[in-house]
Amino acid sequence: MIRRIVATIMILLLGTVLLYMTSEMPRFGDPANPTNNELSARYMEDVIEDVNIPNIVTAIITDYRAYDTLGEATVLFAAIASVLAVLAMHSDSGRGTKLDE
Amino acid sequence: MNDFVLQTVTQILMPFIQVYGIFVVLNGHLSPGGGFAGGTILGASIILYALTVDVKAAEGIYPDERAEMVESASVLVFVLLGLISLMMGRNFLTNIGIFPSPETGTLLTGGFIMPVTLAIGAKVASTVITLFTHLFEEKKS
Amino acid sequence: MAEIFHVLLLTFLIVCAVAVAYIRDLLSAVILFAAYSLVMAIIWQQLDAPDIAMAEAAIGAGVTTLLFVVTISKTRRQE
Amino acid sequence: MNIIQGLVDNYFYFASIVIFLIGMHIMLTHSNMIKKIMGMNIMETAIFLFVVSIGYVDGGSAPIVIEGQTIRFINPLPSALILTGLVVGVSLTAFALSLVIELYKCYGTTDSDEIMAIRRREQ
Amino acid sequence: MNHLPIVVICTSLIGAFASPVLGKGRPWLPGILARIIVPANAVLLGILLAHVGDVGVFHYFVGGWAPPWGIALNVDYLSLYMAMAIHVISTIILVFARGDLGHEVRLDGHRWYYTLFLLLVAAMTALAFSNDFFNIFVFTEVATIAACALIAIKAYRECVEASFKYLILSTVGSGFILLALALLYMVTGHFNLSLVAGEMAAAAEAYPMNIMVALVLLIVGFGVKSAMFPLHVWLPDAHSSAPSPSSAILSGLVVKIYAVVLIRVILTVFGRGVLSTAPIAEMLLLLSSAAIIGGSLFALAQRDIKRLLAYSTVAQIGYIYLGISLLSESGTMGGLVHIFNHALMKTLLFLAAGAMIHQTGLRDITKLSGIAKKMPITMGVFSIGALSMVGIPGFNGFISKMYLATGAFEAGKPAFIIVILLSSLLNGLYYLPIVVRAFLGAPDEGEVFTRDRIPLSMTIPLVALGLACIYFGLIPGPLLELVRRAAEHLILL
Repeated sequence: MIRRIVATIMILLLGTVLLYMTSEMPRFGDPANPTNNELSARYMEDVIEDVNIPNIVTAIITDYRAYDTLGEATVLFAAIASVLAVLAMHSDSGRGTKLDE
Repeated sequence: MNDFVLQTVTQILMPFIQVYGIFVVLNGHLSPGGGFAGGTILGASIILYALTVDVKAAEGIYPDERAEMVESASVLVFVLLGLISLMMGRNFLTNIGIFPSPETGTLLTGGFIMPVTLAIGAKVASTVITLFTHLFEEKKS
Repeated sequence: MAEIFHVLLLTFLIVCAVAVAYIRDLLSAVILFAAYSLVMAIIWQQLDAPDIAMAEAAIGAGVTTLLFVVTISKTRRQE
Repeated sequence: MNIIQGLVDNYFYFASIVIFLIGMHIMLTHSNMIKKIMGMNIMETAIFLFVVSIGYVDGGSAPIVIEGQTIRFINPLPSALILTGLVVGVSLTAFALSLVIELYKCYGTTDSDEIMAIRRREQ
Repeated sequence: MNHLPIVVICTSLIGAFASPVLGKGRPWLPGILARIIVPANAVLLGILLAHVGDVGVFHYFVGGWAPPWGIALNVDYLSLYMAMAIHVISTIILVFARGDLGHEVRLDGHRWYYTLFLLLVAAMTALAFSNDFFNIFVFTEVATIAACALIAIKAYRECVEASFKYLILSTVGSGFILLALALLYMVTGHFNLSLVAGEMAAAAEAYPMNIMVALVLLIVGFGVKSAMFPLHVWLPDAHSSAPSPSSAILSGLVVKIYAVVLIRVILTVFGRGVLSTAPIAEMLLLLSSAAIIGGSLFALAQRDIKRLLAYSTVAQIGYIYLGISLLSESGTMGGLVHIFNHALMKTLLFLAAGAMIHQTGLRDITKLSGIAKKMPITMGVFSIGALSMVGIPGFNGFISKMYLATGAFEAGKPAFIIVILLSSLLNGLYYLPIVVRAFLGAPDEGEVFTRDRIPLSMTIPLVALGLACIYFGLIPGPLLELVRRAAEHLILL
């Protein structure tokens, strides 16, 4: 019970800070935001020249930032390997045994 | 589940869902979608079949050994495509300039994007099915 | 007009999230979570990000819900 | 008043922060493990919503180039990254759920408090 | 030559991807593959280090796209130091695993074990080299999943529970990290670490809240993953219940790679300008002192040997953060050199404990009295590790403590020297009784220890680690030179 109250208070504190911060952020949807810089401009203007495909999002995930996508395929691989390993290892013997025996 | 209507509808719908999934994968670079969305749709179609018609039959379509092969092969293809550019003396995962890229707006455009999307699609579909069958059935391996 | 629609969708999201917290029947919570994911997909369509909208509709509402349902069928339904 | 005005202007950020907090609350205070994982998913999608709304531009359109047309697009980078993030989220969920199934077989419960109680009784 | 970092990461990944298929029906093959790949990569990293010595540090552009558009790898002395540490320690652990793993994981699980191990090594190496926020996030997730699975793969229910707790807390940490990098992207418009650092001054002027909150969220997020003091609750269960090779890599390397990423982010991205506006460094100093004292006190109360070692890790992570947050050159060097030294010592101690558990099945330190008669070599190297932990001159633990103390003095905060001395005393209080009892105590009734041999594949890594502890204690020169360059790079920015 105490744990729940402490967690709730911590989350309320965090929430106050985060919401206060939200009011000071760059305005939502404003074309003059810091994120709309030369970075996104290059993706939009040169995508045909650079990658030769019209879908900019696909161009980013499979070419500009393909290394991230490789990492992400690795996450999927890690997840499936983990699930198979855990389910296979616990399938029959050893289940429910305690550690110190 | 032994509902006749459900089974029939599923069997009629299956090919359409799969064709749509393949379409989403193949057209990922021209329209919204891509390996992730399309792969999930493909995987979901098999799961739908497993749930409504027969889990055992679905496993017959996609056995464990094949799943493990596809899992490993698809990621390996990704890494090896990256290493090809390394062999050609360019940086890892360099695309244009190494891989041919025909005119804009066609299916094969964009160098290695097509094979990469296919690999991701296969990987995601396979992962979804394997996760489902293993959590559902937990066979002995 | 679009703003009102957005606010409605966002309110629905918040209500869904709170409901997931308070419903003690896990299966109902999962179904609510699927609804939450679908609304999230609509919001992403509204934010002009169709790629994520498709992925979310397939992954969030489809696969994640399915995995939850399978897990609940293997374990206990009540919290 | 400034704060209220800021929150109203940034209503997408506001909503995603609220959902983030709700998700985290579910994750940290519920003892049922499946609920915890649901909270994890809600928290993650809230962050994804936050990131994607950073990329939104008023009057922008979906980032697909149409030949011969110059129109304003939304910022494509957050969308691309969140596509990756979604898959990471589902991987974590799947692994966590497989652990829950194993724990249910070992302890016969999906409640972490009950598992703690069982372990304390055994010691 | 410039491609070597990516080659190192890719060979580990290829090994991991191929292991499940190759190992089907041939459970010995993935182990051999891993034991070829990881040492070979260590050699490649040595070549890369020599190359960097010739041409200087550089950035590697993945996909040929320069930083704002693509992902850059940061090939500097810090990343090379970490990558070398990862590969050297992993090699030793892999050799040990050959003898030990059969007792901890069923034979048909070995292919999965080595798959996950290689994934973990690849992810940690990628994290060490990464110079892009989102890339860091993605590989953090790979490392988290692989680390959790390396715990849960042991067929005991405690392991599954510890793994689940670790996974849930890690996910909270990941959420914080993702939120923090979104906040940073929002005000700087970049994901690349160097470019974010370039925009930092202007952004801190215009949006101070965003920057501060992002900094705190990053510290909490990576703090959970690297078991910073009040956030360490998952560590004792996870590290003590895992298979011994897993415990060694988790305690020796995994918690530290997150610490290194956090250090790199704090010092190179935020820099002293932001750190001076709020008492972040002071908070870190207090937390790490609390970790050093608290972790040692908790360790003092343990009877399970692996649990004791796990709590000791909490204290040692405190040393690393203490050294960094002193913000002086010797302090940073002390923190960084302690990463490698502690990896050596803790790997040694966990592997020796694993060997003892493997031979006797005993985990309770009070029952281990007289065990040196049965396992003189194991207990001998365990003593080396214990003495090194305490910080006796001549062992490598002393070097890092000396630099930490000098750093505290340089920074004008001599109070922390007392913390270091006090913790050395506490370390002595819980490590030395084990050693004394093992060599001088008589075996319990009913426990008959006859002298027997552990497999050579377990003895060799233990002896190698023991010799390394002494070697780096007596001749720390080359290691310190490498660390000095890494620290200079961090401090100058």
